[in-house]
Amino acid sequence: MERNKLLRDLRSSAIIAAWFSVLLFPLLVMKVSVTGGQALVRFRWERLPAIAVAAFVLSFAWRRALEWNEARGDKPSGSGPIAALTVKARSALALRPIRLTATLVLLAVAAAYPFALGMYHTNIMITALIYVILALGLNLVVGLGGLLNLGYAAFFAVGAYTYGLLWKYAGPAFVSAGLDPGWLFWIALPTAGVLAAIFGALLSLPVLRLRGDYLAIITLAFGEIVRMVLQNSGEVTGGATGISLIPRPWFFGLRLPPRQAATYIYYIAVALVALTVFVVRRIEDSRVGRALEAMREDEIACEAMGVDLVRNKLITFSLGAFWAGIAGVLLAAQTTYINPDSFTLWESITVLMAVVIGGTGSIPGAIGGALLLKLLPEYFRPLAQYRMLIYGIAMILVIIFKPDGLLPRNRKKYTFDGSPSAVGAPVAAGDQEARR
Amino acid sequence: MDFFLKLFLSGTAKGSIYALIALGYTMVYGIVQLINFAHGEVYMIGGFTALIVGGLLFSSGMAVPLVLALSIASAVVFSAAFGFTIEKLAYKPLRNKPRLSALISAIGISMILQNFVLLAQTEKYLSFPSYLPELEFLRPVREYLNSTQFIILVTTATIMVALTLTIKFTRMGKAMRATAQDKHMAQLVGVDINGVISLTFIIGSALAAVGGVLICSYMGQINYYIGFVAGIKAFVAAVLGGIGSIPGAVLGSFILGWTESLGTGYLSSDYEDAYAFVILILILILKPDGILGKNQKQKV
Amino acid sequence: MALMELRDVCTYYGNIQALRGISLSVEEGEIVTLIGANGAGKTTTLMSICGIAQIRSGQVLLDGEDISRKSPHSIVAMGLSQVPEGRRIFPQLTVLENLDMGAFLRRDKATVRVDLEEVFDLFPRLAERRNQQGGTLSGGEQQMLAISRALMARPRILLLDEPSLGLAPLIVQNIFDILKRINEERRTTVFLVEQNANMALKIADKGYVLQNGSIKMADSAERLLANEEVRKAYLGL
Amino acid sequence: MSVANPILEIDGLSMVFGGLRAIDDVSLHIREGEICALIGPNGAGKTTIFNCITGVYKPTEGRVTIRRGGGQREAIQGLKPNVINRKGLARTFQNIRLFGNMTVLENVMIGRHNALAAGVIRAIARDAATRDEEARLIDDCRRILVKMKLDPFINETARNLPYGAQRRLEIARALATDPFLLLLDEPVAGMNPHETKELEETIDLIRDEEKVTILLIEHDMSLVMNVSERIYVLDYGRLIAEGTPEEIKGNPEVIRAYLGE
Amino acid sequence: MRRSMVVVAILAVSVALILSGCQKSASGTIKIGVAGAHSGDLASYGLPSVNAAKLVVEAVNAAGGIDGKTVELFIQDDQCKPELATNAAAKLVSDEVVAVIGHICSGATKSALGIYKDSKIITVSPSATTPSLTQSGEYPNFFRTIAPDDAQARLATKFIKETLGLSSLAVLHDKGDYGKGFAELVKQYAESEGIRVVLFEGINPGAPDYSAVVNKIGNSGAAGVVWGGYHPEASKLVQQMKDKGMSLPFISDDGVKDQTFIEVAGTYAEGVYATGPMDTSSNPLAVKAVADHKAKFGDEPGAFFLNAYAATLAVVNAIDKAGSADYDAVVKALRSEYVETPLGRISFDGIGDVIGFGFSVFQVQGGVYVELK
Repeated sequence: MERNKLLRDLRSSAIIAAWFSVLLFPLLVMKVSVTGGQALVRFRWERLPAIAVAAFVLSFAWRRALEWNEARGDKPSGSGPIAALTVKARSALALRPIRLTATLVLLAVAAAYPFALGMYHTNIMITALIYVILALGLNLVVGLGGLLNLGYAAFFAVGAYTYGLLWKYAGPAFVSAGLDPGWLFWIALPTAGVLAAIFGALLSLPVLRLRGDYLAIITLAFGEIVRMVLQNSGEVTGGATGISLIPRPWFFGLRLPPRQAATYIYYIAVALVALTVFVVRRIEDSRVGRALEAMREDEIACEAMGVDLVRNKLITFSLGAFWAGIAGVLLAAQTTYINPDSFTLWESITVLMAVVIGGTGSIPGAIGGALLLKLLPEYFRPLAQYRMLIYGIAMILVIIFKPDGLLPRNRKKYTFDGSPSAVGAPVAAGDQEARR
Repeated sequence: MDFFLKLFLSGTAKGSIYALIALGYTMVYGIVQLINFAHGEVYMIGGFTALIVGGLLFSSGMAVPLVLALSIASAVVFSAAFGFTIEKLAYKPLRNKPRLSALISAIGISMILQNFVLLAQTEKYLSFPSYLPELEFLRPVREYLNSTQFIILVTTATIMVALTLTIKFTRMGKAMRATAQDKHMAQLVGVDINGVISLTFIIGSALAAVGGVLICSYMGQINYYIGFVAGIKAFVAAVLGGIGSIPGAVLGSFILGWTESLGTGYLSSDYEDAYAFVILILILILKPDGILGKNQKQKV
Repeated sequence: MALMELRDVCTYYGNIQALRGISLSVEEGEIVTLIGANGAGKTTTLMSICGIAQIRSGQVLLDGEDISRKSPHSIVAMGLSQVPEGRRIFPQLTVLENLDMGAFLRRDKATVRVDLEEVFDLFPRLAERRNQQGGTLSGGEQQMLAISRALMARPRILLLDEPSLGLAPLIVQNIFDILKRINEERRTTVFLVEQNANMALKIADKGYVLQNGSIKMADSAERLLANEEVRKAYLGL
Repeated sequence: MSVANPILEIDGLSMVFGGLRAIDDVSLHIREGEICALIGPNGAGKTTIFNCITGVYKPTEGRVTIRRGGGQREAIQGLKPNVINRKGLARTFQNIRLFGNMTVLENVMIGRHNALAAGVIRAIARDAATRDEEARLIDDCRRILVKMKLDPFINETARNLPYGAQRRLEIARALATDPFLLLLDEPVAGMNPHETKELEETIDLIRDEEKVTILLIEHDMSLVMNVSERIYVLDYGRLIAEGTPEEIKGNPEVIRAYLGE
Repeated sequence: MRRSMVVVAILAVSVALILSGCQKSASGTIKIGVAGAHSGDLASYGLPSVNAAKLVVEAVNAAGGIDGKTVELFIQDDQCKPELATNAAAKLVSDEVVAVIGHICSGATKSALGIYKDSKIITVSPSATTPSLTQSGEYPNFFRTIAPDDAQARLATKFIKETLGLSSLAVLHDKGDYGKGFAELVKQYAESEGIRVVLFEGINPGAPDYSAVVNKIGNSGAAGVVWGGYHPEASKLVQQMKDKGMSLPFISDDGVKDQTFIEVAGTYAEGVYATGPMDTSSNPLAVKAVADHKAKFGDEPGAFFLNAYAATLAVVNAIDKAGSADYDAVVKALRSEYVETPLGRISFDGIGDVIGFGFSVFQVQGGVYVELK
């Protein structure tokens, strides 16, 4: 039986190897160049056996992996060594001293990071942390509210441009008044959040009736329109040229060299991430958060329970946008230069991928997803031109083998002694009838 | 008036370009409710295959019409094979998983294909030789509509009619409609839904390949990145017309083409995309399921 | 030889076991009913038979041939037709097109037309609404359409999943009468999964009681109707 | 037939969908504290009436008025569902519509949405009043869950509940909104006789202890005849009969259109 | 109590910041960074410079390196995105490079310069043409082997006025930093020269069809078309203009002065004017560089190849002449020493712009760009 299966697998791998050899032949073995309007084709025969062998091996591995994935099923929590470990970790974290120690250790690691790893790593960590804030914000919209938003980069842009424009227009006044323009950062931070939230509310109004893919496309349109406006209103925003020499945040009037500036911005970013996590967690576990989630689950039932959907959607978009605005200011401060190219559809997609790959609706997921998505390509740098290819492959692997995300949400459990607790009995096996 | 006519016709031509890609998009969406982000890439691969095969044949001294036919045919075959393979590898394992997962997988495929072609071929723009015939009868009016535009327009119309008829009247079309509405039930009446879904991807990708060859001929150039922009536009067009609806995709594409063209002509091309998006937003606000989309109102 | 037989079938969802070794048999021409509470595994049993739920161990035999590894469409092609839970009409197809879909695998156009007339005879209501979209029918009409659609495949065995669910008493009565008629007139074998044990056992020859994924009782329908335990648990008496 | 001060009164209600009259000039009323049933063949328009009452549909013609706790009579037709819910009408759905990925407790918590006041700012600040509110919320939900015998399941994901428990959870969630009138759409569909019996008792309990008036749609005649005091029968969008269970059982028109035999 | 906590905190952070600034000492090789778009849609502008740097460094190392030290390349991709450019820059800083060849796009260059400037790293871009990079005086560490946009815009306008004698223009651009910058400058200079600009618009790069805007050009009555942007759109524009029977002179910038443009546009390219770096292709060094590229990479080099080649040569030469990799010495050498490059004998002026190499006007004649003297 096992032997037969092996033979069968080997045979189908051979077929697949042949299939890929043919499929990839024109693009991988032949190479075209055009001179004088004439397409010339060169053959690279040496690649053919490589394709065949690779396809054979990979298809064999792929089939085994899929089978394993299928058999693994959607295990309920509380079985398997890893799950047991996480349960243990969770129950340990429920204890106050342990939680406190863990937080302190985490803080210490975060604080030591720039010294241990130097400027480059600090810098990419800042970028990653900016995306963590973005992902946490988008997670409120997509994960909690269930509203697919492909125009999230627009709010990011609102934030960055709030700081940029403040600098451009209020900066000279600051300088002539003898004030450090770095102060503008601290003014821009709350302003950008609020402005982005207002933009979010404005966007939510026309899209109240839309859901799913239609909502996705309309938010996409909104995002692109914002970018186009930034690009075309050159007199105000600098257009495609952007705004440069944006000051780094004020630090006791010192003009920090880049290394120290990076460390400083890094600490600000860490603090903002902590703030975001704190706020998002509180929202999630509140009357507002539950209403958002109910809206995601079933709009009709939600409304029938007395929840005002209009208000709910307004809150969702504004809350999500707020964090994008904050992240935008941070971006402007880090790069000291902004132009509309940083706020393309691709940016929105990246953030969405971070949320989904991390685990839709899960705070650790959003953090993990964003870190992974932003750090991975940076560590692929040595692979130069291959990195985007590998990145794409990695993403597909994650999503196929972990479709609910790497760190799916762990729902809060309650006991009826009045106080909520983080641990509960393992979930009993539920109804087994197929419900789709 | 003459100016308007010119703009209208160039909008029509542009619309039919969008439509060629949007048709495959909407078809795949209609059956599996997946925003196939990689569709634009399949179109790009179709173009490249035609360029390579065409170059090979042409240098071997074959007659131009035959080169044209064979390179289109090979583009169709290889793109279809790509579509089929992509579905099996990246979408099928996610069929019963959250819809967002499949969307992410599609984006991943799009990245892989772009970078694959970038690495396997070239990052440069390549000239795309036009093997399309110059139609004599259009010579006097070529200020308004040239041969390639005309051929694209006719092809789009033909494909739309053929697809609509296929779906309406053939056995396979029935199987597709049933699969689109209820996969589970379609299986229970004996439809091989894996076959239907594969076929959908094959047809959609083949259409993309036809689009790839024609549009690249029209633009006169090709590059590994052309699929992304075209894919987004086609997606917008398909949604505008009501995603899942075949005439809707064509209508949506034309509306997009006209809007962009007239907007450019009478206002400014600075905001060309913005006109399209504003129209999209307006239409979706008035009609949340697109112009010809089916009303998806839930039953309570 | 039984027309359809399940031998020790086990089915899992992920790693939750839904069926724990089910064995049952249906003879040609019989009406057999499977009754049980919600969550007992009734729907899973049907899904396992027609190949939509993958069974992990055991066999499903149709005419003695093991079909447990076959794909759903080839199982349908072997003469097994199902009326699923919740009717699952194709909402945007008309009544006629829905019926046409039922005959999807049949190539004999002429006899299909004859069968269509027969079905319209059985359910005159459907004839009146032949060009109406399936989604606009009332619940009762949808159930009639679902049964007719399954019949259009000319099945040797007809599987029904809770046909009485959410229907008015008069319509339930009507539907069970017709099932009986189909069985008698066309000699179609019927395998009926029901919650409404009273109605089901009244028309059935044989019954099985399913509980927590395994068969608790198997007997002739009359005897089950008279059984104290069954009366208490499933008939509400 | 007109009664002094019904708590819900429907007057000349009609609903037209694309030329089709789904409900045709229906008038009915519910008195305080009664259990009333609405029966009729599939497609007769029962659920449409529910949808018109609860704001899912805007009726084409007619008035729906309520009167709560001896106060003023007010018209509610055409208001939004959440507004109507706030006025004290709660419902369940024919095909269960729970918040499937949320836990049982969270489902009930949503029901109490309007009993709480914390907005975004207070949720973030989590001041003493908000913490109090949350504690009270859990108490309230516990009371309801115990009553509906759902307390063993509190942390269970709603989607994974046994079928009967899902039906009960829908009722619990509706009760959590503090309604004076509860509309149940086929509460026992898909339940076995044993479960039906249990729910029958629960419905009585809700009426007696919670002082909630109940209007229900049901095909299961054992339930309808056992619990309801008055029954309305609908056929093709029109009322064809009204009366006590005894009267309805004997009504020849109802037998012809609906009951059979 | 409170206040003392704050003081302690401030002290702690300050110490931390100072600590993080401590630099490690340099090692035995000379490190040069190459940064630009190596993936994404602008890769075709970035990858040639990588090849150029590789060729130069290979030759230098084969000849024994600089003062016996070998040269090592560090290649970083920024996809032309500002935020990735800062990361790439940070990476190069931590790799302790002496100089960077790059970046490619002006936007990315600006954001990276913020880091290079403070870290005292010389930056020589082969392609960033935004005037402000040198003219603002903000970046003393910045040099480029290409002339700024205002120079070519001025040249283009002069050519339009004096040689072509056009009285009205349609000016189009791709809305990008570079293209729009050029277009705006042409508009400004043209208007001051008394040429009417009857149409000034941005078009979407990458779109399949520009027939609407071509119709609009026809309708505007312009006597010539100026395009600010790159060659893919330019070739579509000239093709669609000719298809509609329009034969207006088409004048563009060095984004179009690229053999690929002629390859792609084919016969439609005939007669197109473009300003671009002077033709140095007959320069023996250029001939050799191109031949080396063909030998090593198998095809024709792409855009800005020679500029990057020259930039690398200039850096290597300056380090050699300075006798060390010390920032001030190398900067001084760059400004004072002339070096033979494929672009000719070049040096840099006080603000970092190239001397000895400028723009000319070219026209496509018989499938090649011919310099109009």
